[in-house]
Amino acid sequence: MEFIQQMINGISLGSIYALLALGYTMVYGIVKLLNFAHGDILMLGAYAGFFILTFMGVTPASMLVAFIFSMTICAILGIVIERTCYKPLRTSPRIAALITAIGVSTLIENGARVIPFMGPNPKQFPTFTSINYDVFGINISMVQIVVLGVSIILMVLLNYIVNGTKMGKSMRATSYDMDAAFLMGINVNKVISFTFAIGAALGAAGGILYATAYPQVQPYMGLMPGLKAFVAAVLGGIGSIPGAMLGGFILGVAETLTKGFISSKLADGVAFGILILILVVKPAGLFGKNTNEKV
Amino acid sequence: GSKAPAGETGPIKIGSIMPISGPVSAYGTQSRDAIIMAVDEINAAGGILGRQVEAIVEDDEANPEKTKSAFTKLVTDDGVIGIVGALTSKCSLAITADAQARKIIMISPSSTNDTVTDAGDYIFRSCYNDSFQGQVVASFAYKDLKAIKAAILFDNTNDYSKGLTQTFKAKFEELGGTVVSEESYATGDMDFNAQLTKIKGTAPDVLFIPDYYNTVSLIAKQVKSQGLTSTMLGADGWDEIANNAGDEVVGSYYSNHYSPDANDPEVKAFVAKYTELFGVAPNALAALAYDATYILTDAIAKAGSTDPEAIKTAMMETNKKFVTGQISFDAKRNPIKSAVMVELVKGTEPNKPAVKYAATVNP
Amino acid sequence: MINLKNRAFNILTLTLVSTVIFVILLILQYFKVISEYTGLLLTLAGIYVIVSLSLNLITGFTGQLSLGHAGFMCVGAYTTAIAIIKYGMPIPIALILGGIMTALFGLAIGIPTLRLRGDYLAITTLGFGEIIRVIIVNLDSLTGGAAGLKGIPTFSNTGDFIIDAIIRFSWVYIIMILVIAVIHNLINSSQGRAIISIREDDIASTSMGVNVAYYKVYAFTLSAFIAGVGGGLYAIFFGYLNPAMFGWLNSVNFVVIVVLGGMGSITGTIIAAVVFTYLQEWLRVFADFRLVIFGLALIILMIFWPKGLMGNKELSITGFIRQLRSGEFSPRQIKTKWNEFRQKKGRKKDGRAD
Amino acid sequence: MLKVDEINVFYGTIQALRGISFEVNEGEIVTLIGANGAGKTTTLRTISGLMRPKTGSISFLGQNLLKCDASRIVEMGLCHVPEGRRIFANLTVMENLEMGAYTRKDTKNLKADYDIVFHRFPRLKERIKQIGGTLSGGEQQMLAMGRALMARPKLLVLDEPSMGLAPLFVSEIFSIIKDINKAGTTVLLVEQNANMALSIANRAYVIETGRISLSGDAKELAASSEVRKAYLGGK
Amino acid sequence: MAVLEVKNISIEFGGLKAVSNFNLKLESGELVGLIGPNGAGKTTIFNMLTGVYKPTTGDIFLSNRENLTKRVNGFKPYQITQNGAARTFQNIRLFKDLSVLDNVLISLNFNVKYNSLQAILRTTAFYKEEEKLVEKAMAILKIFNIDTKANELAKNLPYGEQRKLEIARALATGPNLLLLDEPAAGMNPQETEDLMKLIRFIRDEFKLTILLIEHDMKLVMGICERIIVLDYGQMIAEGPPEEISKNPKVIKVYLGEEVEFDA
Ligand SMILES: Nc1ncnc2c1ncn2[C@@H]1O[C@H](COP(=O)(O)OP(=O)(O)OP(=O)(O)O)[C@@H](O)[C@H]1O
Ligand SMILES: Nc1ncnc2c1ncn2[C@@H]1O[C@H](COP(=O)(O)OP(=O)(O)OP(=O)(O)O)[C@@H](O)[C@H]1O
Ligand SMILES: [Mg+2]
Ligand SMILES: [Mg+2]
Repeated sequence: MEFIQQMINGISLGSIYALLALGYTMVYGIVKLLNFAHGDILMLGAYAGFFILTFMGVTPASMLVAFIFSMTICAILGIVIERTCYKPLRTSPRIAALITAIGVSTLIENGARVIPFMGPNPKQFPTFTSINYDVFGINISMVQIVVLGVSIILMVLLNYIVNGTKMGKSMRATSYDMDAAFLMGINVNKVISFTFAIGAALGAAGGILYATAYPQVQPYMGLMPGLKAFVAAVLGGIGSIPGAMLGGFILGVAETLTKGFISSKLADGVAFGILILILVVKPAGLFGKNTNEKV
Repeated sequence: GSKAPAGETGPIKIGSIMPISGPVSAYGTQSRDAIIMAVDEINAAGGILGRQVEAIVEDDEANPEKTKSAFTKLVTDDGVIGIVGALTSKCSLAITADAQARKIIMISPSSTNDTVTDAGDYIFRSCYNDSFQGQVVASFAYKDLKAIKAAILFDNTNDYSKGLTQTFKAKFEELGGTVVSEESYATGDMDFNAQLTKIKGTAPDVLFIPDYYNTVSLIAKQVKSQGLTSTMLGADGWDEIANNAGDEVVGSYYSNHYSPDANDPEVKAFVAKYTELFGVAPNALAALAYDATYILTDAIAKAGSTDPEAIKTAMMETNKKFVTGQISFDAKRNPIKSAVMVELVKGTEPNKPAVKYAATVNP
Repeated sequence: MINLKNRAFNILTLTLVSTVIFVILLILQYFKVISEYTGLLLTLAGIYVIVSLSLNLITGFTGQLSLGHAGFMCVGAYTTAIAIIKYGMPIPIALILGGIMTALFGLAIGIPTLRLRGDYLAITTLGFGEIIRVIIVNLDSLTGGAAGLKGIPTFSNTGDFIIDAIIRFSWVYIIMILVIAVIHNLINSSQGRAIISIREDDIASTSMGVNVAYYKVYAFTLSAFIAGVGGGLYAIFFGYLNPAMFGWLNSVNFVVIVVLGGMGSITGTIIAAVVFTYLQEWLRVFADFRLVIFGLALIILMIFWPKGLMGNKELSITGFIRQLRSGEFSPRQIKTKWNEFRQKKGRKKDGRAD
Repeated sequence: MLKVDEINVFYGTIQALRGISFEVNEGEIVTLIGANGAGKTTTLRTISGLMRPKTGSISFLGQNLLKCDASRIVEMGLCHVPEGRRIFANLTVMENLEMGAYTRKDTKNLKADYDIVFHRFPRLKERIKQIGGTLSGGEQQMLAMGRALMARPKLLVLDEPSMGLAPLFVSEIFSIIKDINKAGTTVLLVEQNANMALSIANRAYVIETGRISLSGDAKELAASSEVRKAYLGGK
Repeated sequence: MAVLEVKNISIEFGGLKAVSNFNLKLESGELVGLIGPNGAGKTTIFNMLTGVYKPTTGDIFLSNRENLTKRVNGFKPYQITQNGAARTFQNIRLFKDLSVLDNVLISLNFNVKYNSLQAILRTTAFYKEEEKLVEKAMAILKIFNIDTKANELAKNLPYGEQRKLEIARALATGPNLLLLDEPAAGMNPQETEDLMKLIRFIRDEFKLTILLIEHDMKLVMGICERIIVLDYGQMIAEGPPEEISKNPKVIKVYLGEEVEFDA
C-alpha cells in the first residue's frame, strides 16, 4: 500500500520534472544551448501567475488568464533574451553561449530580488483549496492529477509540433545545420525565436503548475527544478521529447522511492547515481541518438 | 595583534557581517536595520565613552568564504573592535577562530549551533543555542502536549536543522517519549510527500519540523494534503510563519526568542519604533541583532575603554533586561534566558493565522 | 611551439619574474603597503588560480566540460583537513594526500565516463560532485556533516598576524607557481599536444596514434590531483569546512573563470581567476545589485569576447617586447588602427540604415 | 538576372574578395573557375546571403539581395548547393529531399519531381530511409543535388557538384545541369573540373586571389593557353 | 612480402551489407588504387583497416616496418597507427585550430623519447628530443612545400594545401602502409598533376606501400600499378590500369562509356 502511495508521489513529482525538462530539451534540441536560465523563466512565469491570481482571486477563469498572461509574457521574454544575448553568439564556441546563459540566469534571479514588487522574500502562491481523493487508503490530490495531465498533453502537443508540422520540420532542419537550413529557404531566425518562445511558454506554464503544487514563489525558486529538469532532459537524451518526459518520471520516482524505502538522506545521491549509471550504459541518454559521425 | 587604531577621539567602530544579498538576505537586511537603529539610538543619546559609534556592515551572502574576507577587511582595514555577526552558524564558524586569535569581541545574534562559542572567550551570542531550544520544544511536547510518539522531518544539509533534531530527540527520549520516525531532505527540496507518507505510517502525536518558515510553509501544506493530523512543532526558524502560511499551520506550536505580542515595555517600544522606521514588523532575528548591539556597546561603556580584555570582562558581567528577555552569560558565553512557546491560531481573516503566546519555558 | 633557441632564457625569465613578483609582494605585505585584507585576497586568488588551472587542463585543453570541480576541491579539502586534525600529519604530506585521494576520485570518474561527450559528461561530473557532497554530509563522525569541520590548524601560528599572513601567502604562491609550471610544461610537450589534439578532433587524434582514452584519463586524474591540492590549501587557509562551500554553483564559477580567461590559455585563466576573486569583493558594496551587475557583465563580456580574454593565446612578456620592437605599438600604427576602428563603427551605422 | 557589383568580402581581417563584379543572364550557364582559395566559394556564399560583403552590391531579378536574408533569397528562386554538400546528417534521404521542397508552393507536382530525382539517382531510391550522415561521400553529393532539384529554382548555384563523384556520375551531373538549363533554369557553376565546366558553360570568369582576372566565352577561354596552363592541367 | 593481408572481411549496417567477403593482399612498395561507384564501400574498407569500424567477419593482418606481422582485428585506431598504417580522411579532419607544425608534431607523439615527467621537469632529454621532432616535422612539411606555413593555423590553408597537410600528417606517424581517401578531391587538374608526382615521390622516398581511393581517373590510371574495383561491397575486378579501363563490367558500373582519359 505504501509502495503504491510512494509510486504516486514519485510520478507526480516526476511529472513536474518532466514538464520542465520539455522546455529544456526543446531549446537544447534546436540550438544546442544548455539554457541555464530555463529555471528562471519558470520563476518569472510563476510570479506572473502570482500577480494575476492575487489580483483576480483564485477562480478557474483567473487561472486561465494567469496561464495565458504568464505564457505570453515569458514567450516574449524568451524571444528578447534570445535576440539580445544568444543570437550574437551563434557562430561562437558553444561554451560562450553557455556562460551567457549563466549570466542571464544570474541576472534574472537577482534582478527579481531587487525589483520592488518581487523582492527577495518568499510569497505564498494563491491556490484552490486542495481537494484530495482517498482511494482505498491511497491519497491523490487534485493538483497531482492536473499536473500529470497537463504534462502529458503538452508532451503530445510538442511532439506533434516537432514531428508533424512544417514549423517542426524547419526546427529540426535548423537544429542539424543552420546554414543548410538557410539555404533551403527556412527563416532560421524566426524558427529559433519560435523555439525560444515555446520553450519559455512551457517554462511559464511549468512555473504556474509548480507553484500550484508547491505554493510559494521566490526569486531562487527556479534553481533546483532547473537543475533537476536539466538532469531529466539529459537522462532521457537531450533533444528528445519523449526522452525528457521519461527522464523526468524516472528521476521523480527514483528520488521518491529512495526517500521512501532506502534513506531520505541519500535521495539526491541516489538520483545522481542512477543518472550516471544510465549514462555509462547509454552515453547519449535513454532516447538520445548516438550519432556516430561517419568518418 | 591589531588594537583599534582609531584615535581616542574618533568614532568607536563596530563591524557587522550580515547576508544582505543571497538566499537568506531577508533575515540579513532586517538584522542590519536593527543594528543601525540601535547605533543611531546610542549616538543620539551621546554615544559611549564620549565618542560616537560607527557601525560598518559587510555583506557575506551567507557564504563562509565571504564571511572570512569581510572579517579580515573589517578588522585590518577598518579597525573595528567588535563584530556583531555573523548571522548563520556556518558563517560564524568560519571566523570564530580568527576573532579569538585577534582578540576581537564577536557576538553573533543568531548563530544557534552549539559549537559556535567553542573557539574561546571572545565569542558570545545573544540567542540561545540549539541544545537549549531542542530541549525546550521536547519538554513542551511531552509535558504540555502530552505527546508520546514524535516524528521529525529535518534538513539534513543544514546544521541548524540537524542540531535541533539531535537535541530534541535526546530530550524527548530522556523524558520517556519515543521518536517513531526521523526523515530528512536537502536544502532547496520542495517535495516532501515521500517522507510524509512514511511518517504517516508511524502515526506520531507530534511532528517536529526544525527549519525556516519558507520551507515549513511548504511542508505544512503537504502535511495537510497527505491527511496527516499530528500537531506540528517548530523552533525559532518559524518566526514569521504567520505571515507566510495559511490555515494549515493553525494549531502548531514553535519556540521563539520573544513574542512580539508580549506586554513588555521593551518589546513594545522596539516593535513600534522598528515598524515605524522600516515599514515592517521586526522578526526575532532583528530583535536579537538589536540586543547584541546593545550588549556589546553596554560592555564597552562599562569597561570604560576599548581594550578587548576589559570589554570581554564587562560582557561577562552583563545582566539586564533586553528586548528578548533578561540576559546574562554562562561560562560558555551563551545567554541565560528563557524561551517562549507560541501557538498559531486562527486569525481574523481566513488563511491569515495569528500568533498567540503559549508558555514561557525557563532553563 | 616551444621556442628552443630561447630555452635557457625562458626558464631564467620565468623563474626570475616569478621570484621577483613574489619577493615584491612579500615586502609590500610586510611593510603593510598591501593591507592584510588585500593579502588575504591575494592568497585566496592564488587558490582560485590553482583550481581554475586544473579545470582548464580538462576543459580548456582536453575539451571536456566538467561541472564537478568543486567536488574535487571538496575531496582534497576534507582529506587534507582530516589528515591534519585526526592524524596530525604535517601540512605538505597532508596536501599530497589530499591530492592523491582526489586523483583516485578523478580516476574513478574518468574511466567510466570516457565514452561521454560534451553536456553528457558535464552533467555526470556535476552529479559526481553532488554525490561527493551527499557523502560528506552523511559521514558526520568523520567530516562533521552539515555542521562542518572546525579547528583546522592554519599554516603557522607565530602570534604575529603579518608574519602568519606572509607565510600563508608564500605557501599558496609557491604551490601556484609549481602548478603553473607543471601545466605549462606539460601542455608544451608531446604529451600536451596529444591532449590538445583530443579537443580538436578525437577521431583524427586516435587515427594519428594518440591513445585518446589514456590521455583523457591522464588529464582528468592530473586535474583532479591539482584541484585536490588546491582544496587542501583552501581547507588550511580557512580553518573551517562546510559541504555548502562546494556546491555545483561553485563548480560553475570555475567554468566561468576558465571561459572568461580563454579556454586553453594559462595566462588567461590566471588573470581571470585573480580578477574574479577581486570582483567578488569589490562588488560587495552593491549588495543585492552585485549579482545583477555580475550577470550583466558575463553577458556583455561573452558577446564582445566570445573566446574569453586571451582566446587560446598566452600573454607573454617576450612576445610583448617583440611586438613593441616590431612597431606594433608605434604611434603611427596605433593611429591607423584607431582610424580603422572608427571607419568600422561608421559603417555599422550605415549597415543599420539599409 | 544576377548582377554582382564590386563586392569586397572579409573573413575577420583577411580580405577574401577584392572588388568582384560579374553577371549571369537568364537562361545561361556561367562558370567560375580558379585555383584553390581563389575565392569562388566565398563568392557563392555571399550571393546566397550566408556572408555579407563589406561593400558592393548584388541584385537578383532586379532586387537588392543585400536587403534580404538567406531564406528570403531562396524564396526568390535562388538555390545554392554548397561546397561540402551540407546535407542534413540526421534526417533520412527522403526527409532531406522534402526539405529541398520547403519553399515549394505547387505541392501537386512534388510527386513527379521526386520521381525525376530518383530516376536520375537510383542509388538514392535504394537508400530512401537511410540517415543522410551515414551515406557515402558521393551519395551525399547526389542527395545535395537532388535536394536542390526539388526546389525548382530559377537560378541554381552549384559549388563543385562533381566533387567525390564516380566518373559515371560526373557525366550524369553535367548532363543534368545541361538538361535543367534547357528546361529553363539558369545555372552558376563553380567547378574544379574546369574542362567539363567550360565545355557546358556559355560564359566563364576566372578568379585569381579574390579578383576576376579573365572573362569571356567559355569555349574561347577553354582554348586559351593561359587558362589551359593554369587550370586545365599540363600539355 | 605482404604488408597487408585482408581475408574475407565483411561488415553490415543494419542489414545492409556494405562490404562482403573482401580480400586483399598488398606487397611491400605497391601503389594500389581502390575504385568503385559511390557507396561501393571503399571508405568503409578504410575504416575497417584502421580500426574505426570492426569487421563482422574476417581477419586483417598488418606488418610494421620491422616486418612484425600482427592480426589487428579489434585494434583501436591508435593501435593500428602505431602498428604502421596511417590514413587520410575523405572529409578533411585536420586539427583546425592548431598550427600546421603542431598538426604534424602530434603524429610524432607515440614514438617520443621522453615521458611526461621529463617534460614537466624540462630535462635535457626533453629538449634534445623536441629539437629532433621539430626537425623531422619540418622536413616532412618541406616535402609538401608547406614548410613556410608551419606557423599558420591549419584552417587558414587553402583546400588543396589542407589535403597535402593531411597526407603530411599521416606520413609523420612513420607508416609502412599509407591509406589515402580521395586525396585529389577538390583539386583542379593542375594541382592533381602535382599531387601525382608527390605521391610517387613519397612512396619511393619513404619506401611506402600505398592504397588510395580516388575518383579522378587521371590520377588513378596515372600512378597506380594495380587497381581494385569494388561494387556493392564486392570486388568485381582487379588488375593493371590498362586492363581495368577496358573491363566492360567496370565501364558499365563505374567509368561510363563516354569518359576518356589521357593517362
Ligand atoms: N572561415 C574562413 N576564415 C578565414 N579565411 C577563410 C575562411 N574561409 C576561406 N578563407 C580564405 O578565403 C580565401 C578564399 O576561400 P574560398 O573558400 O572562397 O576559395 P575557393 O576558391 O572556393 O577555393 P577551393 O577551390 O579550395 O574551394 C582563401 O584564401 C581562404 O583561405
Ligand atoms: N555508419 C553507417 N551506417 C549505415 N550505412 C553506412 C554507414 N557507413 C557507410 N554506410 C553505407 O555503406 C555504403 C558504403 O559507404 P562508403 O562510404 O564506404 O562508400 P564509398 O565507396 O567510400 O563511396 P564514395 O566514393 O561515395 O565515398 C554506403 O552505401 C553507405 O551509405
Ligand atoms: Mg571552394
Ligand atoms: Mg568514400
